[in-house]
Amino acid sequence: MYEQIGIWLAAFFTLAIYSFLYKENPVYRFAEHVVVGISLGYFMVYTYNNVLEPRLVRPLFVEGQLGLIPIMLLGLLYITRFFRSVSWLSRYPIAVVFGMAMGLSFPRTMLSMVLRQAEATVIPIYRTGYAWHDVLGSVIIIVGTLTALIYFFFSKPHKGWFFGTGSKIGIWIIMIAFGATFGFTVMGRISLLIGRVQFLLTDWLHLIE
Amino acid sequence: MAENNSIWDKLFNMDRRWIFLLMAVVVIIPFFFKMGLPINTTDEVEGIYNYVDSLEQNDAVMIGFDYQPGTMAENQPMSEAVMRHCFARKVPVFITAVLPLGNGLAEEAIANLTDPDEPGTFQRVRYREWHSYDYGQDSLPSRVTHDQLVNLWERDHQLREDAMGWVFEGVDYVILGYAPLFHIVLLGMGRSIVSQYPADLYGNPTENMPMVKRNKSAREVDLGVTVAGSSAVLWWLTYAHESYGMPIAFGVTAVMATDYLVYLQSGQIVGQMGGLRGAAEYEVMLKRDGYSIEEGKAFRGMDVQSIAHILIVILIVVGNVAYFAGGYHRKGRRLRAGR
Amino acid sequence: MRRTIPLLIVMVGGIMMMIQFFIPHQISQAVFGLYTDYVPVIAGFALILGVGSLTRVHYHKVRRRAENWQYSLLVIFFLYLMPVFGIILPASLGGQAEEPSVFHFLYRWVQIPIQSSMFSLLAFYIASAAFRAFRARSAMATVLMLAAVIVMMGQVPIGDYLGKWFPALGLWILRHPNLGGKRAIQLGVGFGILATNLKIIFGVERNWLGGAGR
Amino acid sequence: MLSLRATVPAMVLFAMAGNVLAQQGAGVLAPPGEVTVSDVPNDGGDQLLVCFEPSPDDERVNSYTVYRRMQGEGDDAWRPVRVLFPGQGTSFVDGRDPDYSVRPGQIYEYRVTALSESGEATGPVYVAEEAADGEWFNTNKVRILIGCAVFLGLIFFFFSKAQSGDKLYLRPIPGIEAIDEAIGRATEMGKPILYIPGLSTISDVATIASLTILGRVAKKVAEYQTPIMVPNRNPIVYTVAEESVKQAYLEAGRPDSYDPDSVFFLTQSQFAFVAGVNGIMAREKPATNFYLGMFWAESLILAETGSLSGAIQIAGTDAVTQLPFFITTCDYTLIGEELYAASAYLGREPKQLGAIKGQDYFKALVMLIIFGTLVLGILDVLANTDLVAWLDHLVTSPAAG
Repeated sequence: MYEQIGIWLAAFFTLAIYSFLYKENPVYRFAEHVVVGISLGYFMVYTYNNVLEPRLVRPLFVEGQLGLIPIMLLGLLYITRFFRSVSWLSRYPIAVVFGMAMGLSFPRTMLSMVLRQAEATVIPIYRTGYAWHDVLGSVIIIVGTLTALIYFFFSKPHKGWFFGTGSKIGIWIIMIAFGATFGFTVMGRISLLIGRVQFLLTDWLHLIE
Repeated sequence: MAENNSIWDKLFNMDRRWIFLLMAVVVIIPFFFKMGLPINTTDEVEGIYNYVDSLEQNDAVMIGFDYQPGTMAENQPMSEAVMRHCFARKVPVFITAVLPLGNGLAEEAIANLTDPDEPGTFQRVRYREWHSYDYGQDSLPSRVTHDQLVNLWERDHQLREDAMGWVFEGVDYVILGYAPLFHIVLLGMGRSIVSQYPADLYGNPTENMPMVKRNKSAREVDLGVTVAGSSAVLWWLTYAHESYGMPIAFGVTAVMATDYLVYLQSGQIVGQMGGLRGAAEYEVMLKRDGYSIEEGKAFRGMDVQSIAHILIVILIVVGNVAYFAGGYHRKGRRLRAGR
Repeated sequence: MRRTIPLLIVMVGGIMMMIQFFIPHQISQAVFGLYTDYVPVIAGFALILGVGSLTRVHYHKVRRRAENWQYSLLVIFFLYLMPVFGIILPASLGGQAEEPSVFHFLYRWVQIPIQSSMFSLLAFYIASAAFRAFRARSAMATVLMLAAVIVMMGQVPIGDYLGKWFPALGLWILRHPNLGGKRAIQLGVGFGILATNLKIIFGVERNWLGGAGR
Repeated sequence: MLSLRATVPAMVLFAMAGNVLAQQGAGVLAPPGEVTVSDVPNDGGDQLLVCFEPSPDDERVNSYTVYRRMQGEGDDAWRPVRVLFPGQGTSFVDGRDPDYSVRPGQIYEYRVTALSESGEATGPVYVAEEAADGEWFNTNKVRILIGCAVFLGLIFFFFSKAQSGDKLYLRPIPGIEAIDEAIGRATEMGKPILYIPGLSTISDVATIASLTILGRVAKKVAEYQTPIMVPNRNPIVYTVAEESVKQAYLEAGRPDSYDPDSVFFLTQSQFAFVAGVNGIMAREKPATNFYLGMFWAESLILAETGSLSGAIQIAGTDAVTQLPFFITTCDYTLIGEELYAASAYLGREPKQLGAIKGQDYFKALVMLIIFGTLVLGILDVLANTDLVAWLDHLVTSPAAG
């Protein structure tokens, strides 16, 4: 029963959103505002139930771990954000969370996003058993990365055989890469539409299995 | 020329809602004609599949539901496919989420895989049900394995006829759910899972769960699969893989797929599913090896996807032909055609 | 007090965690443990910011009877309806335990469909833009579109009917030239993150302080 | 790896029921052998590497349980620290289990029990001669430390250089010319300019970059007396944008021609914002559209509408997924880092410029490594050497454990 009501409700909202394709209208606006409220409300509930309750409220108020009081007070400082005269206090919890997160990120990002990527470009051009397109592939990975980096290098003008030619090759490589992104993005958006049509045709209208 | 231009002008200035309508028709009609076009599998997806296929009940997998409902059409089939694979191989699954919305999606995935009205699904037993059950003189081992529990449980319970097998909450899966600052949670789980998640989504204490007893920290988890519609996957890479060596696989939306192949080539991840196509490949392999009785939504969607791509390509070609034939490229542009 | 101490906290915390990474000793592990155990709890409170500012924006709209203020009322209503059904009164639809809760019902049948539909709107706009705006204006744009078409057709099963080499070519583009270009871009992103980390730790970038208490 | 071990053939061995069985009948399980314990390097002193020799009847064993007690404790102190199943090997790192943590400096004793269908067999007790010891530096992370230090050094070097007033060279970025040209065109046509500073928050790097460029554009606009429209989605970005446009009019010496309605807040919801901007484009027919900042799915809808209206469009973002759409629909696109560079170039804030320079030089190092790979790779093919493998070995950081 409830599932049936739910499906009809979902179908209504799906069509309400699609009505935007025809024209912006009150039904669309209704759906859009409903989702703004619900999604943040959902967030609120889950943060309380899954984080604050088991990790703060229960240990502090039920089990009596008083050491958590400073943590709670620090967290509550976020509220000061809404009172102009004391809003600077909200910077304290932000600073604690933010500063350490930045420090945490620095060496790890250096490793996983910079060093590992540089390492992965150090590959042999030819190994026994490589087909011609594999060799070409390795060369393109190495040259492609190098030249695309040259394109984004700002300390030298794009002139001469290294920086001039390099940046030209680089931009072509980047364009091919963007082409791949383009193709995949189109694919992704269509997949999402297919998902909705699948819902409408299967769960709502029962037109297909 | 002027006459010619007016035709193209009309074409370009026609109401775009006609094109919208065309698109709608193209994605609706093919649903009524099942083509079932074959899909070839690629190394990227086989990497994950073969990895999971090498695991068994003493290992463990962690799946991150790191997407929002918005990209559900692409991501949900991926997480369901990997989860089905794990359930069929009895590999315990830890479920986490970078966003609170992931919790609901995880619940929905479990519900789909254990739907009693569908053949080929699993029969679910909730934690409280089997944990507080009276097993007679046999006591329940605290680190009970899937097989041991099935033996005990089947004395009094019968598996549904068309089901693939049992799934016990707390032994075969646990929804740990969302926690804020998930990258720190990942790091913390490297020390202990219970410290980060004292209770699961339903408030059951995790420290009593056999699968948590057998895999106390994320170091003991053999594969992390992050299914995502955002760059949250990089958190897994940086904070789980590079910090304590958890093998990682990506399931990403098509929009992101091309960006993250670099991590496959660098050997930082074991495989990647990209978009609906990636999910469809996984479904094909599941069916091939008998883990499912038919392919899922992703595979069925790929037929429609084919037709829609053809439409887009035709539109691009016609649009450009018209653009150049109509001489628009010469008109009134003072800037040199840039990039 | 207002700026210096928060900036100092950021600097000390940042440098501490940076060094911590290289030190495996127990003391350093203990610092790290304290951080992973308690900071997520503090971060949980950040929710106040989101809920508070949304409430404020829409409350003002309603009070001023701004254009379309009725919709703002709707936002506030649903925003606070969720916690009522989720925390205070976790009631199920018909009162029985097996039935889904109102909270879950709203999520599953209202939020999921709206969000998924919103994202899928783009498929229509892509179709329209494909016809009217994606132009081979230059050699580079031409290359981009050519690669796009090959990759697009290579990804769908029907591409196989154009010849086996076709999907293979699509994959080759994906695995080699795409990889080279993307790696350079990703490296750039990496440098950007690193520089931002440092700029924030050492107080060069102070946007996070916000306008608060200026 | 240094590993000292001592064996204590304890009496316990014979007391164990499993072992008595083992000696009685054929086909009964033989106990596992020697246990070796060594300190794990680069840890906090809370881990020990424990290896044991498997039972001679390994193929029949269902699982091994490793027990541990502190030296000097009694028989009831044995705790099962780890269960290993077939395929999981016969070694593990003790101390990773949060329930059985290893104390630094403590000497432990170990014994292993094998379990099979026919019973269990326990091996002798071994005393570990090595205790867990914590280190002050993780030697596996030397390369990361070098990387971090070099990056830090470069950034600070250029910070100080920028502050001391040295002129830092940045190559000309073609996008900047295009921006000026586009403003000129709007002036000639007497039509307004539309500038969208992205849809993200102020904390986004792209938004900050965009706001800097907005200041420069607004100044030019003020000089030319061309109307400008800046719709906003984020309330905070809106206030900053308003501020910087006002400031630009002041700097251009025309504070009175500043129109307070030119910068405005549209709406926070994504698609309603798009609908609003599309409406503006249809009504006002701007000659030039700037889309600079962070964009998501809306990029395509905006750029399509703009391209149909015949406006010159200049885009710039670091959102890789949106760039292809901008490239195919706009006249000029600033790609990723070009946007940051353009902003640093136009903004002329010394430290931002310094940061760009620092990153650039680190980039040069990476380029050097890759160029080295190319050269050595060719050499490898020609001379049949193995130099790339050597370089790879040189730069690769050990994997995390």
